[in-house]
Amino acid sequence: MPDINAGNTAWVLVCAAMVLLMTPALAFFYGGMTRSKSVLNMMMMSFGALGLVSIIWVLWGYSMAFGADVGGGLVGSPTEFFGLKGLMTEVVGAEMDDAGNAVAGTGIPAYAFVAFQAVFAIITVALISGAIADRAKYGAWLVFAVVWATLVYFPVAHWVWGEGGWILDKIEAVDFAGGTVVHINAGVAALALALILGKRIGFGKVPFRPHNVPFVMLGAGLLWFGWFGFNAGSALAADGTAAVAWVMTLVATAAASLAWMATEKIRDGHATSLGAASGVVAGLVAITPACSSVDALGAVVIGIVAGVLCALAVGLKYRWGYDDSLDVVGVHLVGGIVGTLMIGLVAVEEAPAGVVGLFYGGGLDQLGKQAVAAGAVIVFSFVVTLIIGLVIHKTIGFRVSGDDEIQGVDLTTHAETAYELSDATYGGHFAGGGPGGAVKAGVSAAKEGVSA
Amino acid sequence: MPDINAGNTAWVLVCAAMVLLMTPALAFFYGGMTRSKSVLNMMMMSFGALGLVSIIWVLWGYSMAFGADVGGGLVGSPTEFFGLKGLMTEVVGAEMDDAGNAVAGTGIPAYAFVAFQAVFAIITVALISGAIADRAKYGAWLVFAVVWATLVYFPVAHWVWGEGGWILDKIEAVDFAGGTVVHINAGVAALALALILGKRIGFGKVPFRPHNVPFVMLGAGLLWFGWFGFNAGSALAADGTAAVAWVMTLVATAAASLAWMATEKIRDGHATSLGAASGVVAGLVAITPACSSVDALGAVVIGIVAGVLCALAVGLKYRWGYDDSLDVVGVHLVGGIVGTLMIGLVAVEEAPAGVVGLFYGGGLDQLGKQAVAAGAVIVFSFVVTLIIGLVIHKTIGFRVSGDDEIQGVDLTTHAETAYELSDATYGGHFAGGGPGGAVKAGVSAAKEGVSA
Amino acid sequence: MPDINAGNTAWVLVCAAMVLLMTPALAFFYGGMTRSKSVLNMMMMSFGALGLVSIIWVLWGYSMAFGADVGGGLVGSPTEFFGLKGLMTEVVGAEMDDAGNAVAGTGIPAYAFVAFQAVFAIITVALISGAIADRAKYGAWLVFAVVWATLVYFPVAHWVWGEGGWILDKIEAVDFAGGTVVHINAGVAALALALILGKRIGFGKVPFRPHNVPFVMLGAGLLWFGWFGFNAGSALAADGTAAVAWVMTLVATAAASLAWMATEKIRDGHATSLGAASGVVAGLVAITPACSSVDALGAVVIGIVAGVLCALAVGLKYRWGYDDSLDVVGVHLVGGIVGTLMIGLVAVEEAPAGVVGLFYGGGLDQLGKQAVAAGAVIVFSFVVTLIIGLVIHKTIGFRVSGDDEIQGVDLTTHAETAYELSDATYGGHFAGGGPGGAVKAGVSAAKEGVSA
Amino acid sequence: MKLVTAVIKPFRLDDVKTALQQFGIQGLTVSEASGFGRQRGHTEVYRGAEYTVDLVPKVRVEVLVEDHEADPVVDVIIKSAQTGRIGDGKVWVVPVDAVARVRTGERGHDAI
Amino acid sequence: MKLVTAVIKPFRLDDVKTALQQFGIQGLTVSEASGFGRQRGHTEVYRGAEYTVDLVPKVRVEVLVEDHEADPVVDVIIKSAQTGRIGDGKVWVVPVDAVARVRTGERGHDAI
Amino acid sequence: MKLVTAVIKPFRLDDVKTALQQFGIQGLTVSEASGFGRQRGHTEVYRGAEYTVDLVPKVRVEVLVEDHEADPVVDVIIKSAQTGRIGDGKVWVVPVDAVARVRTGERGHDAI
Ligand SMILES: Nc1ncnc2c1ncn2[C@@H]1O[C@H](COP(=O)(O)OP(=O)(O)O)[C@@H](O)[C@H]1O
Ligand SMILES: Nc1ncnc2c1ncn2[C@@H]1O[C@H](COP(=O)(O)OP(=O)(O)O)[C@@H](O)[C@H]1O
Ligand SMILES: Nc1ncnc2c1ncn2[C@@H]1O[C@H](COP(=O)(O)OP(=O)(O)O)[C@@H](O)[C@H]1O
Repeated sequence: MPDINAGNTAWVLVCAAMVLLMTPALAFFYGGMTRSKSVLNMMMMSFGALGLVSIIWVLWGYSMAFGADVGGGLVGSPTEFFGLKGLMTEVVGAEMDDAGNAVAGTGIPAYAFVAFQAVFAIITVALISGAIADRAKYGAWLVFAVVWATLVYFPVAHWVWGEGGWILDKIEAVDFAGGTVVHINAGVAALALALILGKRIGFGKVPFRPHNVPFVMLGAGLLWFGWFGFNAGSALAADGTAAVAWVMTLVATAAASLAWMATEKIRDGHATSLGAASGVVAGLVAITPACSSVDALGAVVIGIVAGVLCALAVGLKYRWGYDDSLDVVGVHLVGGIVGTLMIGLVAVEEAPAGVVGLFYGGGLDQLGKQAVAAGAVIVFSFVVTLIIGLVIHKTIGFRVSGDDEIQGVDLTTHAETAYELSDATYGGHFAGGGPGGAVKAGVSAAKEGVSA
Repeated sequence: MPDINAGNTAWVLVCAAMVLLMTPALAFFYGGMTRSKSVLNMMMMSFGALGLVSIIWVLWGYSMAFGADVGGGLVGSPTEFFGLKGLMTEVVGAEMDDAGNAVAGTGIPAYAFVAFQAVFAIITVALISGAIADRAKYGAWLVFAVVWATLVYFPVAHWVWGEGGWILDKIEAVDFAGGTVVHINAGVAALALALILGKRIGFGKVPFRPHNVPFVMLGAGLLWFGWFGFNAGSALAADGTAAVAWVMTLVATAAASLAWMATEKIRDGHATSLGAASGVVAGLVAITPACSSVDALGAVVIGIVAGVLCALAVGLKYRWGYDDSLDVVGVHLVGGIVGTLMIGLVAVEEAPAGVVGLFYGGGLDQLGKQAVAAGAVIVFSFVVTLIIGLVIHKTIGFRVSGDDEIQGVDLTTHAETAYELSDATYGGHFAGGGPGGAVKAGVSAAKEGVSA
Repeated sequence: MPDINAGNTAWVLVCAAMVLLMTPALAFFYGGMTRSKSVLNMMMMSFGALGLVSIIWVLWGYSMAFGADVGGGLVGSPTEFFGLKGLMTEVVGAEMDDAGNAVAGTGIPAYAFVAFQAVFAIITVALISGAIADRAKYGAWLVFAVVWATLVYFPVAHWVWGEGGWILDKIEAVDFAGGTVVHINAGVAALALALILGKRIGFGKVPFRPHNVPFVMLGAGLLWFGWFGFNAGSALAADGTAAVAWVMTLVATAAASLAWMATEKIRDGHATSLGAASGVVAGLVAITPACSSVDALGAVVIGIVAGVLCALAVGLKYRWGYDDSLDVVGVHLVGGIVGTLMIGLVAVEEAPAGVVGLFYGGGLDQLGKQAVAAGAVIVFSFVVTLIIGLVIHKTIGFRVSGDDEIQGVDLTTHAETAYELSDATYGGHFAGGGPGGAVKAGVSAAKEGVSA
Repeated sequence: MKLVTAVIKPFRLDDVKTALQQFGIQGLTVSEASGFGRQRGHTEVYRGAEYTVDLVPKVRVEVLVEDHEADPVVDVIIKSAQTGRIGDGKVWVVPVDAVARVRTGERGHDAI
Repeated sequence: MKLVTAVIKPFRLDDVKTALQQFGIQGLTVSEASGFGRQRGHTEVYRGAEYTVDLVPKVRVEVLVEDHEADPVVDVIIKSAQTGRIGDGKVWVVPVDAVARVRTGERGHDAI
Repeated sequence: MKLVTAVIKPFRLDDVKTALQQFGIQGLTVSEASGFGRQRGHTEVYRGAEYTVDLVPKVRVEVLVEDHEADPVVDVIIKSAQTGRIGDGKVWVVPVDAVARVRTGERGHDAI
């Protein structure tokens, strides 16, 4: 493959690994926020998404997102690259000379692009799980992950990033790294699932305080690290655009974290570390679509707006009564909308994307395009997710029993507890002779062990 | 050094850092599985390996692995590059033109290769420690690490990756990133040590349940991240081979994690998060040798087989009565064999390695080569490890006293406890005036403090 | 930007992300060492530095450090690049041909350099916070972070790395990656703050043992990973210098960790994991200035000296009575001095920096230059930090009340507790209807809730 | 003076606390405990090895009361802690010779 | 009715539990404790500063029994918890006025 | 024999322990507890939702003493645990029928 540029390939492959790390990072960001009796289940939702979406991505996902359009810019052909067929020695993204031949040393291997896009699909699915902490059937979640990725994520990825996809190519909205595809999409789906599953026992009365705030900080730190891969890697080359995206990803995030803290300090009297971590994520979400179209000042403004609005938005669930457990709606939907729309306000021409926002004399044109893109994803994702969720809920059921919820899904679903930090009061004994003897005892215990 | 390719160099150096991170990651993967009274000791075995193997690598290790063959393809000269002498301005891996001169811009600095290979040696040694959790003398472990690396790892690395090494160059087995050198090798050594040290007090009766399952998940997540450096970095260039290795490292791992969960669900009635994390590692192990020789389908198959077989294999220790505490044998030996052998079954010609497996019409040829490579490492590593281990056990002793084991090696070996999460019942006071006064009191306390 | 080298750009951007991760890593390294009642506050000091320094870096910091000298090599113009103006399409570091034109494909985007330097400024500020654990007013810390970065860090960065900065360009001292700018600088500032804030209640009597040693190990592991970006990335190119820096960063760190353990084993009778982790950081600190000027042997020697001296130095606070809570002075100041001075002893000519130390026949010349550089930073940083700290202390106050300190700054400052691992004795209820109702209750509770 | 001790299911604690407050109790002390009894423990599975954990998480509540309050307090606890399912717990009453309030040194009746 | 309380070494808990079950005890309550006594604590070293930790981890076991069972139960506990090494712990017996089972409201003998 | 139980503020534990030692007490048992009483709990804020945590961390200290030591021990505890601020805690004394040392099986006076 003489056409490959090693620098760009190194960049994209490293960024892909960084984005892969974001899903375990999310498991900690979310897991730290649950109660100690459901942290493992929370992490398992991320790990399950990692497993399943990886597989279906190489089977039909990549093809649906990046295969040739099967009509109207809505979805790619699921069979064209089924099982990644024919891609092993392909090169993508090469520059063309006047004669239409690839210029040597300018492309990256098609598999590098497959890799980079795979981890986007994975994390988008995993993001949704925060809305249904503590009470979802694990099997139902796994089914949902596969169906949702197929019916919602792959098509929307095609709209935005696929060749001939209608959002970027046709209406020319800007979504550099996935504000619509990833964050608005996951945020809306989270809302739909929260409505379907209903409130946790004790919601609004008993405090569900985070059982391990340092884990939340760890998750936020690792997410930030990985997000440089997510945003700057979306340039698909180690170039000036990537560098601009990198710096904006730093600045907007910093601003959002400070803004969230400031909002809390003013409103509640205390700036919390959960708030700082949440602000980090809100800023990262908001700058995702915008990191190629603003300057440092614009990034600061987007960060501040996202930090303040998301800090306010996470309270809505108490007012409106939907139990979006870990605030996927307040952070990802709201943050995603902020970032997507504000491109229409603060984009500057000299930035790589080359569009001009309202505040810089660009008129309402770009803002309108952005609103259409955001709105389309909101409507499509909400409706389809609602249907998928309801079908699952009415058939296999999406929610565990009340008893299991009270005792904790870690124990009742996974037969595990997260921590055994004290050696002292542990009273247990070995049941049977290891794996061999486990089957029968396991089944009977599962019946007995659950009156909390 | 005009011969250097910046893209490839960037790639190899970043991958080396990612692989370095795998050893602390392993410390968490293992540390989370021990009881809370021995987590620090478990982590210290990894950190000790990091320290010692780094030093001996630059002294004689690199030279033994990659120095000129001192005969028969068995080991390199330990003096040729002793202390890395003469390598500071060298370039390796450059393409040669017809006249035999290096083509400008195609090599990487020799030190980048030294770096990348160093972290492989480190993690291989650290892997072994999982078999002897909770009961090993720390000093004995440090001695073992140095001797084992010298007598087992460096030679085997030479066999496989050294110039003129007999496994790759002579019999033409495929081991892209270290299925034999790293995983089979460490897995077999783990078995030998588990046999020498014997069972922990209470093995098979008292449950040794993991004290911190989220740490296991953290370790698995960071290992996966680092493993992209391990596998894709083994291309030593940011090229199509690296991209293929990357994708296979994603897919096989995903499949193995799901397969382990499914095995548990069917057998025990519950899919556990410890199982998901273990499946991740099993998949990573199995795809390590094979990531350059299969396609996506092959990777899925390898992942499934590794996930199922390893999930079953971890139970053997109860049946056969060896206390491989954290299942190094079940995961690394079994996973390594699965990956090494299955190249002979599912390798496809269009993959970078260019070999053909039995299922694709390649006959039994490649399978035979793979079996020879695996078998040679198994026999050599087991015999030499057994000798090293027994000598240590009979001289300085490899196992702590029963009292120390019951009270916990953290306290008795390192004079530390891992957690003090409650402020409430801590009753202690400062003994002496800091470091100055510590010597005497320390010694007396070490004598008194240990009747559990 | 045709002048850009993708390989070098990929390298610098990835390294920048790795260095960014060092600040959350530091939050864990430090946070694990505090008592459980102040871990969140400790982490928040790092996150606050992350937020604030990012913003002021793009506003005036980059310009003060790398803008045109406003006189005498002391500081750059704060307005030249205010808000990063004019840099979006600039290229830096390109090679020049004889005619003085940039050679195509040899530069990196100016924004990549901005990014890489930003994360250095952030971590330097965050390092200081370890000295004032458990007792600092959070607001005072935030003010300090902004003022100190502006008055101390940006000027010193200009001295060393700015064009025309007097330390590197004029006196030709060697500080490859920031031994003076980052570590001596932060270490001295930490000493000044520890003196200003005074001792924690119970210092020298009650043990302040680490509440979560695994977190310390996690921090050390992630710091080591990120530090490859810090040191090897400082080559600003993926070349031989970067590879040398990488290897030295491995070897010196390994040696220091072992040396710290050995010091403890000899002195106290036990090698601790806190010691191993501390040794890792001490080694990383010491090799930072020196990683481009020594060979592997020199790196080992620097590591050993740093490990031993820092292990001894952390005890001085008890003897001299300053409460440098988490030993920023003992590790960063002492380690930084060791590394900076030892360049003058063990530098070898064939290393990239090309200077010769005393032991290799270079005479006292280089040692003298190193001492001047170190001394200048020590004096400047100590004096200015003392002034800043005292002004803050006398105006808004730098220390919380004794009650708040006893009850814990997490609860009193941030209204949070780090862990709620048991579901059992949690007795709490929801106060008010979410964010809306929080204001009033929050204020009253803040008044009532603090009699420990 | 009597000491009423109750071992109950953790998730009933809030209700018990509220009921005791409504009854007029001004203070109580809570601690974590694990119980073994007719209620079975649960099973955990780690890498295929199955463990039976006998001990079930419980909460211990202790209330110092006047002699005549002991019986009604036991009733209040039973009523508010009861789920009717096995493992609801026990309440017992122990005689107390003396009580003092640390803050003031007051004894007896005034100390509660 | 009596309440037998034992403070023992944590790693003896399993044996004590088994012995009490074999004796015929149907339930007990366990909690974590730390003890201070003739048994010395241990020393921990953090960055060269050495700390003496006085308190030793213990487990508290509480068993409600009929009056006549108190003595034999104390014997059973002593036998099963004993290692003969310092710090093995204490057992004490306290009179109980009343016992109730939360689930049913039963009192006295039937409640145990 | 008596059992003196004190519920005190955690940061007074060291002083109480020292005072009891000086008084001549040879052993005691400590455990974690949470108290509810006149002392208010605190407020925590998570994502803008404010929670009132009623329970305040406390430490429980138990000391077995001879009958005649009970009163002075209560005094020693009160003196060493007192801060004069609300929430300092309670001390109470319960009669004990029998005491045994596990290590030796000794009973009564010798067992303490
Ligand atoms: N004899 C006993 N002594 C002390 N505690 C007991 C005793 N029997 C039961 N308990 C406590 O009461 C709890 C509930 O008892 P259990 O027998 O499981 O159910 P139930 O009280 O509903 O019959 C146990 O978990 C244990 O904590
Ligand atoms: N006077 C006491 N009151 C309450 N508990 C005590 C008393 N003396 C000892 N204990 C408990 O008994 C445990 C063992 O006592 P110790 O004196 O160390 O050993 P031994 O009982 O073997 O003489 C202590 O750790 C403590 O928990
Ligand atoms: N009636 C009671 N029974 C048991 N414990 C009590 C009782 N009243 C108070 N306590 C314990 O004493 C502690 C202090 O009581 P509190 O009323 O807050 O302050 P004070 O004793 O200073 O008046 C409480 O936190 C609780 O642990």
